[in-house]
Amino acid sequence: MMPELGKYAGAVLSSYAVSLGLIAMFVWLSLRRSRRVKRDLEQVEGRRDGH
Amino acid sequence: MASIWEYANPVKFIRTADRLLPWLSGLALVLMAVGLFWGFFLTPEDYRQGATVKIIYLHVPAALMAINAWLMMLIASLIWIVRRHHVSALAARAAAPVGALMTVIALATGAIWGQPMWGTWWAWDPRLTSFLILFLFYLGYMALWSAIENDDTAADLTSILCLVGSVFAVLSRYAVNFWNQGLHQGASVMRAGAIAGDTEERVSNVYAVPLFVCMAGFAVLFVALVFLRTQTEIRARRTRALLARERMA
Amino acid sequence: MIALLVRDLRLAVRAGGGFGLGLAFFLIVTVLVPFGVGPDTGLLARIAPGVLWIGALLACLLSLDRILALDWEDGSLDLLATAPLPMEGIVTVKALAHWITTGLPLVVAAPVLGVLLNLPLGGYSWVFVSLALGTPALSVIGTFGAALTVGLKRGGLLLSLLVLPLYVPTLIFGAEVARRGAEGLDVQVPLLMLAGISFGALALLPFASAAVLRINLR
Amino acid sequence: MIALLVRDLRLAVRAGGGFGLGLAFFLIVTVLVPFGVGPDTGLLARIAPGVLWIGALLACLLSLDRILALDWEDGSLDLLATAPLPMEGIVTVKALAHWITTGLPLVVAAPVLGVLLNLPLGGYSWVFVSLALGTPALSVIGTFGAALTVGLKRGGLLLSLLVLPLYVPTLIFGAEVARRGAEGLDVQVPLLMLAGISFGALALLPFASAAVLRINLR
Amino acid sequence: MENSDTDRTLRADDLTVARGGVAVLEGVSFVLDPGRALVLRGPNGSGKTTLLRTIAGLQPATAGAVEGAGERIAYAAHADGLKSMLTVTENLTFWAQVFGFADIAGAMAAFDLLSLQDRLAGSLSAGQKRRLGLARLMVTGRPVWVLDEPTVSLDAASVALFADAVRGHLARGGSALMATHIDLGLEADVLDVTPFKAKPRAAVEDEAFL
Amino acid sequence: MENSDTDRTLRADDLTVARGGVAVLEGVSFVLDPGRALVLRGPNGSGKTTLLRTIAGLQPATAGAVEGAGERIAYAAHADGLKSMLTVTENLTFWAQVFGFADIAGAMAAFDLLSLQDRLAGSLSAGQKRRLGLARLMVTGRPVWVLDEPTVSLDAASVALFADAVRGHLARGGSALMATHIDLGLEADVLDVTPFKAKPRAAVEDEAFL
Ligand code: HEM
Ligand SMILES: Nc1ncnc2c1ncn2[C@@H]1O[C@H](COP(=O)(O)OP(=O)(O)OP(=O)(O)O)[C@@H](O)[C@H]1O
Ligand SMILES: Nc1ncnc2c1ncn2[C@@H]1O[C@H](COP(=O)(O)OP(=O)(O)OP(=O)(O)O)[C@@H](O)[C@H]1O
Ligand SMILES: [Mg+2]
Ligand SMILES: [Mg+2]
Repeated sequence: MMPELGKYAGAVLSSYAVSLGLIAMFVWLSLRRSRRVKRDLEQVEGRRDGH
Repeated sequence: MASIWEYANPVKFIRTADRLLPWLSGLALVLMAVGLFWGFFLTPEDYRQGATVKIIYLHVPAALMAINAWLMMLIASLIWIVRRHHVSALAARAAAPVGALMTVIALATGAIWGQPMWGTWWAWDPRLTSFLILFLFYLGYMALWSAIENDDTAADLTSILCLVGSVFAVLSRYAVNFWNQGLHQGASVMRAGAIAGDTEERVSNVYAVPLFVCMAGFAVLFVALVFLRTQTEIRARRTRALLARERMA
Repeated sequence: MIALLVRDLRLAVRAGGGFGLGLAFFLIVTVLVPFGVGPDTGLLARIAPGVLWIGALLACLLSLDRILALDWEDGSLDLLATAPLPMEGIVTVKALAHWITTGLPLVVAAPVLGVLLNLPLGGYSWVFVSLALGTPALSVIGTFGAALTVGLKRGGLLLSLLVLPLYVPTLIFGAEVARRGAEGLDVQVPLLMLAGISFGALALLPFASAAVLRINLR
Repeated sequence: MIALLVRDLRLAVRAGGGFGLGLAFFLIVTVLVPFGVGPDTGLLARIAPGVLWIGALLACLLSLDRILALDWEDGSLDLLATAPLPMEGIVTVKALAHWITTGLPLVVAAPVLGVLLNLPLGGYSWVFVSLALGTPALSVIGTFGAALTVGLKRGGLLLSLLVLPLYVPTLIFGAEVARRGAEGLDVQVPLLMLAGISFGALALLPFASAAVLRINLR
Repeated sequence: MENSDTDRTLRADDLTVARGGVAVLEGVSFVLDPGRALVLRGPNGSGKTTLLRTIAGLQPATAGAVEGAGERIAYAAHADGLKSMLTVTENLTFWAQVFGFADIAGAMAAFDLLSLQDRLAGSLSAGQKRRLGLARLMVTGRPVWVLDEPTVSLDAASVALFADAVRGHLARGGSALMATHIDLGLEADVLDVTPFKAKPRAAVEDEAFL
Repeated sequence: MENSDTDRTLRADDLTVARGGVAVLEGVSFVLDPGRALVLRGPNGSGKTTLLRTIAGLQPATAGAVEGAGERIAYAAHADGLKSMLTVTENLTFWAQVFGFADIAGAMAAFDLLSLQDRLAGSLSAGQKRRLGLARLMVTGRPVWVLDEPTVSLDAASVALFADAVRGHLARGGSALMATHIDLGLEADVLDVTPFKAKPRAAVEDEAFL
């Protein structure tokens, strides 16, 4: 299945690893921040509706 | 047909984004998976560049989106300055980190590619150099956003910085070009779309189709991320406003 | 307007932050370079025009935060904003004062410091010309950066981060003029570009700076 | 004491003047050098260790005025002086905070930036080691300079002027270690000298800084 | 043009002022005729400074309008805008030139600065600095003085000098709007800002988010 | 050690204080016993700030001696020493830690800061900042408060809070030395510094040149 990358295996694999890793991390960070902010907002809104 | 400015209403925007986000992220995932899989497993090696040609599926889409992200910020900034729609200012803010990410990916994959091709990680080629400068612009823009407390002041200032910065970015591009003629490929992807890849300078068709799929994938990913982050910024802003109101009570 | 210029110049001289210091910084950078890169004169001669330009640019950069921040801190800027002066005029005068106290001395001193770096003979006049044309742009662009960061306490480093990318075209063309001049090549194209950037910046940026300053004051 | 360190670090992070900016400045200087001296990679490789050292030094220099001046302006320094902390402790903690926020990130980033300047392969580890050894000295010496100029409004440039000569030995030996390392030569002698300077400065300068600060406060 | 002779009155109409994105005062209206002084009162943090800055044109009002302000206003804030490396005379002369005034002798005399005239402003005591800051008002030639706690750090004699200066200004047809916590020894109308405290809600610019 | 229990009195003996190389006050003597407050009075520029700085140990006296000062003094100047990027709680906690005190709740309550506790100090109004600056005194645990115009910018209610805080401090055996131009509503001894005005002559350090 794995294509033959020859002497360039390192370069190709590392660039895929770096790029996809960066994207994954960024997506994760964005999602985490999104969830946090959403939760904070709900908290504040809940407090407001509470009384 | 409702006016597009309706979406400048934060609540409306959040609702729309909520509805669109699953589709957008799904589409991005599919496009990227297909494009990258196709490119990585199903395309032959280039006779000159060997297997390294597979890096193109990450490098070129990222490079394109890095520039497009700045363009989008420029347009959003203009909209903020002219029509003062908060969503547009916040969208510009949300896009900056995504653009910076794309720039980093383009730089990193380029550097990794350069090692086998040019025998060096880095050369002061105009294309590479102007990307580095673009990265600096992103850094400054984000730093300014986070340094200013008042949201509207920050939006105003960063918009003007974005305008002035765009002018200087274009100037730098020419300056850098003049300064050093360089090793990097010319832009041939677009021509490759029109003509089948017969000359060696052009990206041949075998590579072009998966490349276009990847480009579409990156573009949709960008849009999805911007939607998500804009939503976050809107919610954060709303939280701040509510907290301020609470404090007053 | 003239009163403002006179005051700024007088303050620059009095406060010990004037003519002398930018120059001294420039001198020191020039002196440090051989310590950093080693004393090989051939190498130094090759990098001399570039080092002079970078030194001048950094000396400008370091003094940017004086342009507006002092006036902000002691409240003068608020008072100036309510005075019968157009904001565009204020920022232009401020940039001019900065250029007179920092840029001008650098222009004059650069050829002298060239000696320390074994600048080739043909280079002197071009270093002078390129700096004379380029430093006004540095001051005007710097004033824009200073106006952007004026409300921030010690925004010094942020200021550098914002301003440096904007300095790139000026630096490239300026250093190119100096380098080509030193090597005896044709300088016309970069010289024209440099002049274009300078005049463009002078004509347009004060409006941006004034807008930004108004936003920051409110 | 620890409270002071924590406060300073927290302020550095909050005030947007923290870790990021010194680093960004360093990056920018590194990027500007090729614009000045031209894109020839062979030339760049030769001057790379020196440029990295000078860049680190300037990034340190630019952030020095944050060490004490902010506390002076808002009156905290007066209050700290009357607090039950020894003045020597205060200046040491201040220098430490400066090193953590500025020196440390530079040390980590320098090898990465080496790539931009085509630093020869052997150079990376020695650039890292020399900066790790040298930047603490830069922070301590800089704190001394900051203490000397603390009363002066925006003494920024004067500060640079006073501190730069004091930085020269550190720079010479540090850059020498990096350069010899990059060229594969023996680094022992400059390395020992660099270590000596660092430890000497760490051991003695806090007393000088404290004395100077006491004089400046009265 | 607000500067016309027919309307030399400063008017605030249903003004809402905000700071840090939060409305602080709302529905503030007042009229200040030539020859009159108006003193703003209110506890700490009630929004006097914010109101004065808005009227001086340094920040926009979130609602309502100010008439007769703009170029007619001379503003003096908590900070004096003095250059510590210029002498007293130089500081004052500078502002006189900026406002197109030639004569600083009157201002110097009114605030008893003649004996200090060659001293650097940085070496003055707190009260002396304040006197210099107030003397600046007299060289602006502006009819409406907007003053934020003008008598901070002043001793009784200096407060009297200040009161005299204000009286002279009013007699010449000027007007004055001041925020203060202490008595100035002036006959003036008083406006307590406490009743105008804004209802707890975010400022207009944030309303889109609520 | 001045900190001993037998001598908890602050004593100034024939003090001469100078500023900018010029003697400002000379022959100042006073005694401040525990539980007492002493208010310095004098017109602007008479040298109160200079005297207080000398007693706080920030500058040396040109002649005479201060006893019972040093580590026993908590000083509050015109500038508050607040970090605008730290919150109210963080500012106060920092000073509490520096002085080895754990509890800031009392100080927060005494100066009515609880409702502001999470605000950045930079976004407070002038009077609110001042209250925070004064609250710092209560977390120093020092017996002698040396205060330079403490009530500047404070409204009547805050002045009362301050007076209460001082009274409490005196009741706990502390003492306070203050310079002020306005009435604090405190029962305190008054020392007018005007009679101690230095004869016009250069400071001691310059005498070699005369
Ligand atoms: C850090 C280094 C690099 C950066 C920042 C960079 C940047 C870019 C950019 C901005 C594009 C956009 C192309 C377009 O206009 O469509 C691009 C395309 C491309 N780059 Fe790079 N590049 C780098 C290194 C490299 C290296 C080392 C190689 C390989 C030898 C390479 C090969 C390509 C190719 C083949 C294209 C597609 C060109 C086309 O047909 O449009 N790049 N790069
Ligand atoms: N560098 C200097 N050279 C000469 N005189 C100076 C210098 N610095 C201060 N002075 C003078 O010393 C005197 C004492 O000032 P100080 O600040 O102690 O007065 P103060 O009593 O606190 O006044 P205020 O009530 O206005 O605060 C003032 O007359 C001041 O002008
Ligand atoms: N960034 C901010 N965020 C939230 N509230 C703020 C901000 N800046 C100021 N405020 C609040 O706005 C209110 C108005 O402040 P202002 O300075 O106008 O009061 P003031 O009446 O002048 O008080 P003082 O008498 O103490 O000078 C204060 O309660 C202050 O805490
Ligand atoms: Mg106020
Ligand atoms: Mg005083």
